[in-house]
Amino acid sequence: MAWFDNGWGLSLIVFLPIAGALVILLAPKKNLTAIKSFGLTFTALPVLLAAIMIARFDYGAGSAFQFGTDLSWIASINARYHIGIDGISFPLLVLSTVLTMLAVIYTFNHWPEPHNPKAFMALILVLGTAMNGTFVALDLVLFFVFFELVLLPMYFMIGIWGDKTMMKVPGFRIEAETRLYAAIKFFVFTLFGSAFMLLGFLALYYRSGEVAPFVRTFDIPTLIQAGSQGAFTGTFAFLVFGALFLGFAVKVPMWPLHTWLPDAHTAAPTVGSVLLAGILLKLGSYGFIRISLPILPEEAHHWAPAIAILAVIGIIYGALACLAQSDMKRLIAFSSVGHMGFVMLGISTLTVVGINAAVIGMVAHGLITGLLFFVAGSMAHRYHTREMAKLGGNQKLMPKMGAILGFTAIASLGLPGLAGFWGEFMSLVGSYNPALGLNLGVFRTAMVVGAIGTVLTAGYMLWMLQRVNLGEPSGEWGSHALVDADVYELTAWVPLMVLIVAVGVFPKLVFGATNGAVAALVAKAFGG
Amino acid sequence: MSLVQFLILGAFMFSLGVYGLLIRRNAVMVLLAIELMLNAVNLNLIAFEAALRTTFAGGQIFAIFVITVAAAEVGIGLAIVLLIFRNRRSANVDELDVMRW
Amino acid sequence: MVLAAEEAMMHASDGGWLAQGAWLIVVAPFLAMVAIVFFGKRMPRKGGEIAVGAMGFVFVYSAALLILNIANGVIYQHSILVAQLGSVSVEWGWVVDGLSTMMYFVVGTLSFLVFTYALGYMKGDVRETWFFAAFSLFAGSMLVLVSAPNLIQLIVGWEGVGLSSYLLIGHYWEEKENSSAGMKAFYTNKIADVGLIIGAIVLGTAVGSFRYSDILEAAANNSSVLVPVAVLGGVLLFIGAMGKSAQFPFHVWLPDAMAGPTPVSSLMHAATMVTAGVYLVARMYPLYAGMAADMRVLIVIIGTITLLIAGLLAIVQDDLKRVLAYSTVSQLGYMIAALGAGGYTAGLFHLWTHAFFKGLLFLTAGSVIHAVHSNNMSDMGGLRKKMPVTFWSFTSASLALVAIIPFAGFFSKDEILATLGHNGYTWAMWIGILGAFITAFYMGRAMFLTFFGTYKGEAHVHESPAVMTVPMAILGVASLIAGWVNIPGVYEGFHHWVTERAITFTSFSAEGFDVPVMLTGLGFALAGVIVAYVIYFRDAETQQARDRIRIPVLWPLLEHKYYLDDLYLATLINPIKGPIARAVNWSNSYIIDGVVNGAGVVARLVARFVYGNLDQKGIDLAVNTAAIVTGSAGGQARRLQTGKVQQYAAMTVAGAVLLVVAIVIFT
Amino acid sequence: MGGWFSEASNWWFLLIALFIAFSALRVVTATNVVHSALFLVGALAGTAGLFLLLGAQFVAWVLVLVYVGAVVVLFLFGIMITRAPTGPRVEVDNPRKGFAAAAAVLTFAVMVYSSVSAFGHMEVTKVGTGTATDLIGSQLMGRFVLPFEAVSFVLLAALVGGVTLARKDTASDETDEGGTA
Repeated sequence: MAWFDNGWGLSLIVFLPIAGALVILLAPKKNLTAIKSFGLTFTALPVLLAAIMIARFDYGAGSAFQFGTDLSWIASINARYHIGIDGISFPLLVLSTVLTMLAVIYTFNHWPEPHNPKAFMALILVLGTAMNGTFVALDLVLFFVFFELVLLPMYFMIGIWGDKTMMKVPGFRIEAETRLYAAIKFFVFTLFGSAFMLLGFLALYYRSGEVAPFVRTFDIPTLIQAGSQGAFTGTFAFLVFGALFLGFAVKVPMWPLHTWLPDAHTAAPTVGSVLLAGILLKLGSYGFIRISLPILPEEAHHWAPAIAILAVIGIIYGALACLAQSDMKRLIAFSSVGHMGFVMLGISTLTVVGINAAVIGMVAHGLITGLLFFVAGSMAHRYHTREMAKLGGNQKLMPKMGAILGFTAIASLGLPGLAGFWGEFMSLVGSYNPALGLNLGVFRTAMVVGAIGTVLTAGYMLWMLQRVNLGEPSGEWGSHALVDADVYELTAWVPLMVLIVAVGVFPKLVFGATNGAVAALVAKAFGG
Repeated sequence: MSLVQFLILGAFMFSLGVYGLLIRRNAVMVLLAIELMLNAVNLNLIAFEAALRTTFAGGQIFAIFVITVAAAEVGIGLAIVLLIFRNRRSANVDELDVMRW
Repeated sequence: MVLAAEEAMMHASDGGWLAQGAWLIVVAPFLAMVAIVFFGKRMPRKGGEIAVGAMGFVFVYSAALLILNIANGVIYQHSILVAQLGSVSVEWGWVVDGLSTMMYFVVGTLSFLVFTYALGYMKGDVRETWFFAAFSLFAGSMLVLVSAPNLIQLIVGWEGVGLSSYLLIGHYWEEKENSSAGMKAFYTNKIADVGLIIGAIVLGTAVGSFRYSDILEAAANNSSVLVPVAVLGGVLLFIGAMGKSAQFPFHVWLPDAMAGPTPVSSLMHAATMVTAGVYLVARMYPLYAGMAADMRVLIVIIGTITLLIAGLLAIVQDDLKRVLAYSTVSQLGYMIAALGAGGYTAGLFHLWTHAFFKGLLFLTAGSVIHAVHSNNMSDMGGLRKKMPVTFWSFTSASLALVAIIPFAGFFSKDEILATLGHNGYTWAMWIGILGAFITAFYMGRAMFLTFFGTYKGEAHVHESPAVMTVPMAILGVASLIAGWVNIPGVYEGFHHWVTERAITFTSFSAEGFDVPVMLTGLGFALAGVIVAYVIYFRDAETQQARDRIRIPVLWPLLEHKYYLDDLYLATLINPIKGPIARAVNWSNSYIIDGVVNGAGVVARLVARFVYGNLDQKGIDLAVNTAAIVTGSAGGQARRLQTGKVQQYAAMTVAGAVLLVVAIVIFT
Repeated sequence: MGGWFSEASNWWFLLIALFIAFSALRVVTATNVVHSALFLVGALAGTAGLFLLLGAQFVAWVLVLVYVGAVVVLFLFGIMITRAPTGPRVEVDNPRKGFAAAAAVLTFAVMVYSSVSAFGHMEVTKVGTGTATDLIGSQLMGRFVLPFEAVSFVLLAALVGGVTLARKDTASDETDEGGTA
């Protein structure tokens, strides 16, 4: 198994999906079976490899990068093919592979219009490679490439397979097709952020040549080493952190950079929403943990209160916005703003507890909101509307679907014993007692506001359930033949439900991997 | 003979070619104007050759190349015009704006 | 912790294998729930038998634990580390000590009996399977809460209880009212939970551990890390307890929670939900005992306000279950007041007796409602003969609640009054005595209106099946004898059971009857019954006469020579029943409930404003403006791109010429 | 100026030049496409004459053969197939004549100015001292063999491309009107 540990395993996880995409492009367009089986094979294999990794991962050395390799790539700028996973990226990588596979399975029976399964499946696979790649990249250039590669398939998914209705752009007398508006907004917003991010990367690259060991490098571990020794300080570091912040905060998304999210989620096809919420949002917060915090610890310290304040504004704001929604998918989308607010609050505390909370919060949000979007998508597919005012009595019309929606909504409001709780609770614990030197007043206020946010979260989630699931179904649906959750849907959903309960009851599934890595990170960057 | 007189004649032909290129609506006539411009170039080449008398007859050889390429261009050009005409029942260039933004 | 444990070892056992296996009683309901979800539909009783079986197991096991504790005393605690985040440990575990065995037994007994009862009550319900699954979850969550050795597990169970109550209250969710009631319960609790969660974080962070044993150890030692935050943490935890235990001003959810099926109400009021807050305060008692006296007064004040206003409210209700619901709130007020006043034993003792008789009251109410098909006492009357088992059970439970000697409630209420008096809260004691009067009055009223007089309903009335009456009869006996476990001066067993804790602390327990207080309390209670009897029994034979009472046109009574009655009515009962009760009711629904509803409305308005104006018109506007400026600039530039070849050519030529001109000029 | 007219070849030049100028003018002003093409023949023939005058006999005849013999015939076919305007009624020019004329005049002026200022003093060798055709042949096969091969490839490609483009869709092969010259 030496080959497996020396980078091949990880590389296969990353590149198998895109290889699958190429194979699918060669498959005949009409042969749906071939497309499906290729899609499943090339997403199931990474899951299998990830499972092997779960068995082989050295949890005692969670802070070390494992299964990695470091090869020369673009020698002229010293960009390297440096990959590896530690306890922080490992759970996210597993989540990414699993969710991609489940998305493929779900798609088997839910090809969005306009049909074209070949292209759609290929896009899912490309997305898979990009997401997996971002989590394993240990070189800024490699990271950036994967980070941006994510945009492309998602843009097409939204733009081509998205919501075809017309919409008015609020505040302007403009009508646009929802999918186009959303796709462009998503693309431009993210690109805006990543332009700054790239700037930050380049700045780090050039500055790294002026500090020990005086070699310009994009290598993340090397930069972390330099950063922990105080190599990057002053105005330079402030600006770099700001640039990286813009790049990552758009992706998270943090208030007030979140407005692309509801539109994109609402317009995207079901699988698109699931992967967008499940994985893509995590790329931002992961970037904070992997790059911003350890490389620029001093600036992280300066920026932390601001991040915390924005995070809690996001929590409250997202919840309030949810209360005003009439569109189910849009409500779930806004709920992401709140949930990612908790993740960012955890990160901003710069403590072991807080960052651990952020990672488990990311995993939980991926599982829960992914599932919510699955269910919401399936319901919209059957009812042909997402307006909650028109729905009602879903529990009666489709008992299984209703029960799953109920379960997921309750998981989403952070019920203890389910996955969502740990992220929220532990980030509150973290913000009660933030890293040394941070303003206690700000963080403790943030904790209280965040705790109030959980009440509001419960408010809109239960209200949604009441409007959608409960009550007598309106007469409109009597004549419809509504099919309850089918076998493909259940195959895609049950694993997520099991994981939600498992992580909730036994959080060590995530914390076991993350704690060592986070502790080492914090000790290195912030001196324990 | 002065070299300039040939150059002026070439310039005159070339300018007429430009004029034709810009005003003609029919694609065939546009091609005719282009031929005129190419011809003006040929005249210049030969005139310069006569003035400079290179040891390798460069001007004349270049003129031959130009003639050859022009022939090829006319062949392809007319084929395209033909195709456009078939598709649109017209060979007027100012009606062809499918390529814009 | 080690120190305290060693100290405890001197007089208590570690419980052996019985305590080590106590996790089974926590897990059993959850296993039952899973089994019901998957196989329930195919079972003959739709999964109910699984639930009853599981609760039977819990009952037997908890009884064994209780006996073990009575015999030897047991202090056992086990924690399994499930996650470590830096210095914070997340642990699952279970505690077996005096307090938890008592709670296990209460939960186990009540759950077993109520589940059995529900087999009959819920037969043929639209969602029988679902009901038993959620009901198992309800009991299971409460056991998680009770068994918790640390605050995190407590929160897990706590919110689990909240969730299952939401599911069960909204059981008939086809009607919006019911699901709204479920949501109201969840929200009210959730708001209070903010206090609990923050309190837990404050205490846990200060001590460095979320374990009770560590926190209470620190409290007992006046540890320097805990002292600065002890009061804050205690108050915050108490806010959480106020939500769960329906204390003023969080009590508003409980009466609405009657929307659920009656077995739910029964369990919720007796064992699995509202007792959680009392349990929390009792569990953290050493922390509160160490707090400043004026802080503890706050707890007493909350308790007394609750017991008073809820009791008054109970008087004006027509819905039988609502009478009982307000009564529960009132009794919880007693418990909280007692705990605040230093009566650890008294509060828990009342919890213990209350569980039996209040559980029974709801079961009998359910039996009546099942027969009459109405919740309203104006549709009942004269059921005494038609439903004898129900009647006698109700009577037993009512006497216990009214605190008539020798029924259970008498001893516990007397213990509370004695504690309040002994510890210097004389004013609270008098409110308690007044409360006893009110309690007696409304229970008498409920009793007479329901079981005496003539039947006024439509449905054909019959006694409930044995599966319902047997649990009622058992609890009827329990309502009589449950109080005998702690008779001051005779046998003070209960006091010793519940003080079997790892941390030693002082708790007042009366060593003999405080005869004047006892007689006063008893007297007030009897007076209440008599007043109710006078008003509701004598003229209850006819609907007309009762209507005269219910609508405050009371003068016909004056003509009937009951001058004493007239005096009571004019000076006491009418004001209480009329303006005062109405005022309380009004403030309840307009001020307190209004704040809850108003908060919701304001939140929605703010949400709409934030969404509509700030989000859509503010932030999004900037984004869209940037896009549109870029777009229109492109639109202008686009005009150059006509697609006309000749225009391109013209520009090329013009450009080339100008370039050449420029070159000519500048060279 | 007087000296200029004393040379006989200049008279020949003048004659041919006027002819070319007239023909070229008509190429771009004739309303009938066929006329336009025929005037192009005239202009080309005149140019061939000038080539002879300049001693480039080989190129002159290449011009005549290739252009007059092949290209113009191709044009005539194209005109017929595409039903290009052959009568005077059709508006053959677009309305931007003024701009085009200005551009043409400006082009002419710039070219004349730069030619005169740069090459005003140069003379061309007299008639009769033409280049030997063998020189052209040996140069084509020697120094310029690579461009020569490239051009032949271009021609081949143009041949194939022209056929492919002008060919009708395979589906409508049966109704071929014989227009694919």
